[in-house]
Parts: sequence; C-alpha cells; structure tokens
Amino acid sequence: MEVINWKGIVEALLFAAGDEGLSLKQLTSVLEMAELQTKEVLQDLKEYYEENESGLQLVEIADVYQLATKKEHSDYIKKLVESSGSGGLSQASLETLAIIAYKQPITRTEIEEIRGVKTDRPLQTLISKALVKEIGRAEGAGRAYLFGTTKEFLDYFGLKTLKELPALGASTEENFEQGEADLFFEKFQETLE
Amino acid sequence: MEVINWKGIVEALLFAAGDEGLSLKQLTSVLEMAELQTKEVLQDLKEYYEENESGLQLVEIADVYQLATKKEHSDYIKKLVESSGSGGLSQASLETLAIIAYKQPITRTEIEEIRGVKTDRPLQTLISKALVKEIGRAEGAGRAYLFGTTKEFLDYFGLKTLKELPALGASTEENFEQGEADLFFEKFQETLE
Amino acid sequence: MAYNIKIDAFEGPMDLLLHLINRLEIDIYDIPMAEITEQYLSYIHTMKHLELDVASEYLVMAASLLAIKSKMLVPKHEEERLYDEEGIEYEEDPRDELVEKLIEYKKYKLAAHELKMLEEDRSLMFMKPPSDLGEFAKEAEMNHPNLNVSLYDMLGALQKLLRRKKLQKPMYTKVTRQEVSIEKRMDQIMADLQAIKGRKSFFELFLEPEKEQIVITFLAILELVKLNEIFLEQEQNFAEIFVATKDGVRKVGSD
Repeated sequence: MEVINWKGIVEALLFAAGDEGLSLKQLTSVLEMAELQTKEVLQDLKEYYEENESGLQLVEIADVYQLATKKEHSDYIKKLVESSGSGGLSQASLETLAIIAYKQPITRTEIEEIRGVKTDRPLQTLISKALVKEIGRAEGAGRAYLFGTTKEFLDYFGLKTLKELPALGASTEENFEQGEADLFFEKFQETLE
Repeated sequence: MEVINWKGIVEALLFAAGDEGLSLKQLTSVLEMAELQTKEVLQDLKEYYEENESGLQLVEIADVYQLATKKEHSDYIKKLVESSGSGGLSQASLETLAIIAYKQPITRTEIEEIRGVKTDRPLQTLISKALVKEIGRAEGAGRAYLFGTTKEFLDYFGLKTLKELPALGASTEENFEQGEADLFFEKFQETLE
Repeated sequence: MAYNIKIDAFEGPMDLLLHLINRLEIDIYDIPMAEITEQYLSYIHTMKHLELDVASEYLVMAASLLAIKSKMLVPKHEEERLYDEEGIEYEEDPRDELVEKLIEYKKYKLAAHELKMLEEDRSLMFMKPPSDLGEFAKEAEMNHPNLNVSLYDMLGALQKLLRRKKLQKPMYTKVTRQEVSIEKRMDQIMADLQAIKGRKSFFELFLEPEKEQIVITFLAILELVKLNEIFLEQEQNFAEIFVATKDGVRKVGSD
C-alpha cells in the first residue's frame, strides 16, 4: 500500500494559498478527510517545522492556517527588503502598475480585489516614483481615491498615449474582467427557461 | 558557538520573495557570504526538500531561485482552483513562439515564411501575454520589428535560461507523429531487398 | 457559427501538406507530386464545399504544387543539366524548395510540441505570491525613475498575477458548483431572515465573495421580491438597503 504524504500535501496547499491562508474547512474538503484528521496532519506539519531546520512555521489565526517565515530570520528578510529597495520595481509594484494602467480610474480596494492582497505599499512606491497619482474620487459613500497613471508613466515606457499599451489578449481580458456580465446573463436565461 | 541555520534562512528568504524569486547575487548579498557558499546552502536546501516529506521544492527558473510545490501534489492544489479550462497556448501561438525562441531576433515576415501563413494574430497574443517582445529593428528598407522572447517566456515554460530549450530537431518523433516509425521501417526493408 | 468549424485542424498549407504526407505514408524526400497535388486539391474542394473560408495561402500553395507537378513532366534540355563539384551530373529537382520548406516547418512544429509538454509540466508547479514585506521596509524611497524596468516587465508581472490568481479563489466555487440552486438560496435567505426576525442589510446577504454565489444570491432576492416574500427598503438615495420578510410568510418551496 502506498502511503500518502498528507503533511507534504498540506504544506503544498498552504504554500500555494500564500498570505491568504486556508481555513480548516477548505483543507478538509480538499483532502476529503474528517476535520479531526486534518487537524492531526496540521499538528504534524507544525511539529515538523519546529523540529527541523526549516525557515517556516505554521500559523493559525481563527481557524485559518497559513505558512510564515520564522521570526528569528526576520533580520535577513529586512536586509532583503532594504537591498532591493533601491533599483527596479518589485513584482508587487509592477502588478499594481499594470492593473492601474489597464483599468484606470480605479480605487485601491478594486486593485486589492484583483491582486488578492493588500496593496498600500506598492501603491505608495508607485506614487513616490511619480508613475501613478490620484486622479479623483469615486462616487458613493467612501469617496475613495481613484488612481491613474501619470505623464511620467508614458514617458518612462516610451508611450505617446495610453492607447499604445499592448492590447490584452482575449483570454487575459477574460480573467481580468471576471466575465461577470456573461455569467449573469447565463443565469438569467436559466431562470427564464 | 552558535551555529547559524543558513538553510532555514534561505528558505525564509525564498518564501518571502515568492514567485518573484531571488537571484544568486541577491542571496549572496543578503547572506554576506561568497557565491560559492551560497550555492552550497542552496544545494543543501534542495536536498533537504528531496529527502524529506516536504511538499516543496527548490527550482531555478528564469535565472532566479524560487520555491514551488512538488509536482506530485498538483492534483490536490488544482482542487483549490476554479476549473481553469485548458488555458494553454493555441497551436498557432506555440508554433510562432517556437520559431521565435529558436531563431530570435526574427521579423514577422521571416516567421510567416516558415509557417506559410499570416501570423499577426498569434504574435499579438504572444506579446499581450508578455512571452514575446520587440527587441529591435531589422536593417534595410522596411526596418521591420525584430522579435525575441522575454523573461516571462522562461518562467512560463519553467526554463532557467534559453540554453535549456530542447535541442531543435533532436526530439524523437516517435510519440509525436504515429506512422513515421513504420514508414522508416518500410524504407529500411526496401533498401535491404 | 457552423462555418467556423474551420480549418483549425491545420495551421496552414504547410501543416496540411505534412498531414497528407504522413497519412499517405509518403517519403518526404521523394514526394509523388501527382498524388499529393490531387489529395491537396480535393481537400481544398471539400473545404469550399463545406463553405469553409479557404485562406488565400492555401490557394497559393495549390498553385505552386501544380507548377512543380508540371515541371516534373517536362523533359530536361541539355543546357539545363547541372554538375556538382566533381563534375558528376545531377538533376535539379523541382521539389527541392518545397521539401526544404516542409522540413524546416516540421522542425518547428516538433519544437512547438515540446513547448506544449513543457507548458503542461510547468502547470503542475505552483508558486506563492511575494509576501507583503511592508513591515520591514523603511519610508518610501524617493529616488526618481531610474527603475530599470520595461513595459514587458509590467506585462509579465500581470501575467504572473493572473496565473496565480486562479488559485487564490476560495473554495466556494467548487462547493457551490455542486448547485446551490436559486431555489435553495431563496430558502436560505428566508430562513436567515426569519431567524433574526427583523431586517438585514442587503449587503450582508453577499458574504461569500464568489461571483457565482453573488449572482445566485442576487437572483434569489429578485425572485423573492417578485413573489412578495420579502421587501427591500431604502430610506434615501445611496443609503443602505435593507431586506425584510413579511411576517408569517410561508417558506418558499415548502409546498
């Protein structure tokens, strides 16, 4: 009989889920086992990290599990952030910039919905580098700031106008736009039938 | 004397960097050690993942080191994903991309000569997916754009560098086009007769 | 849409030719022009017959196949004879250029196949988004654009994000896919409202951030309103919307 490496599977799942983590429920349903068993596997993983020279740890907050780096290594991570701060834009900043470029005007909340993570920092970086600026306020209760790209953005990427941005392919567009309207329409049709 | 857990530190750093990855240079500078030593630590980490029941692996893609989930766990992770459809590139895009990858820098006309068909559309798709970019202009009257592959291309196919592309024409055709082998055998027989 | 079924099976005349060569088990270095031309033309006729839009490239190829075929029928004249370096006579084969092109094309078709396999293999690996390291960073660096990134880096980042995002969707989809029907959702909403015996914020009904779930909930609400099972209240424009049941309504779907 083949032994299934549940611990490894859970590690892989949590890793891929990133900062969002996974709830006990989600894990249980993916693993197709009882919650109690899932908890046991999680406990195993936790101990594995503690006993080994791993740089990771398992964190549990309100039944949501996520992987994180061990506190004792934070000095090195700090160094990493400082050393990469000087040149270039981080992946996070580039993602944010792309979203703003293609979907402006857009609020921070909307950007975060697309990225699935907090975006204060990258946004701050982009503003400080003058690639992005506030271009107005959204309507509605919050009156959130709307962001857009600047003239410097165009200059920097050698574009005359925003229209010169490469068109996103249909499949990209689809992922990006969520296809909400279509789904809506489909469901409506179903109810009509 | 306290022993520093370099392996754990590198794991934590790579974890934090996520799919942005870290170059050997970046790691070396954060760890403040010689490149050779950094490489040793990376090797240690790699072996640690292989030997243990970890769900992770260390990969080198697009010239940076990254952590990734082990392939054998992909079934479970896919359960977390919305049915993503096939998602892959179309045959036309793959052909165009293959020609560009092996013959870059290359103009659109040259690609079309090889494929024997118009190639605007696939080229557009590839550019919008950031797999291909303009890398200059050809000499001569038209000054046509020259195309080449991007860093994202390496990432998309999990290659460390362009040198890792499978050798052109060296691939075994057996499982590709059935009947070829038979044909070869027939010919062989004929020459024997 | 029917006429769109399409030549998609082939990536162009070269691809079609390779297919024919393969199917007819022909030696690519010794193509029987009459046979292949006939087959090729019949294929094109079929496409036309099916009212498929035959791209001009296919017709151009048809013409050159016919040209090669006729060249091969014409006997050689003395002055056209060719000799190699050692003075040995050889024939220039009218098929040479075509064969060369076919072989070249085939090479890349195989390479495309290899890329496809790499693509599949790569899709088995999952990466993690970079952690938010804001807490470690000092104040935003004010150094001006000497960023050393290109438009393509930005597009690349976007593609990475989109690839990754597919994974971040919470599990609800899979669960709800197994059909939380509108009827069921209507029941849930009613039960929910009856339990609190008061009104509930409209938005609180949309707790699961999954688009399918949102759509179903929305349709369920519309349906309930239509059936006069629930009321929607809003005190003024842009104010919060509330949902409430009538008192003592029967449960939807219970009859």
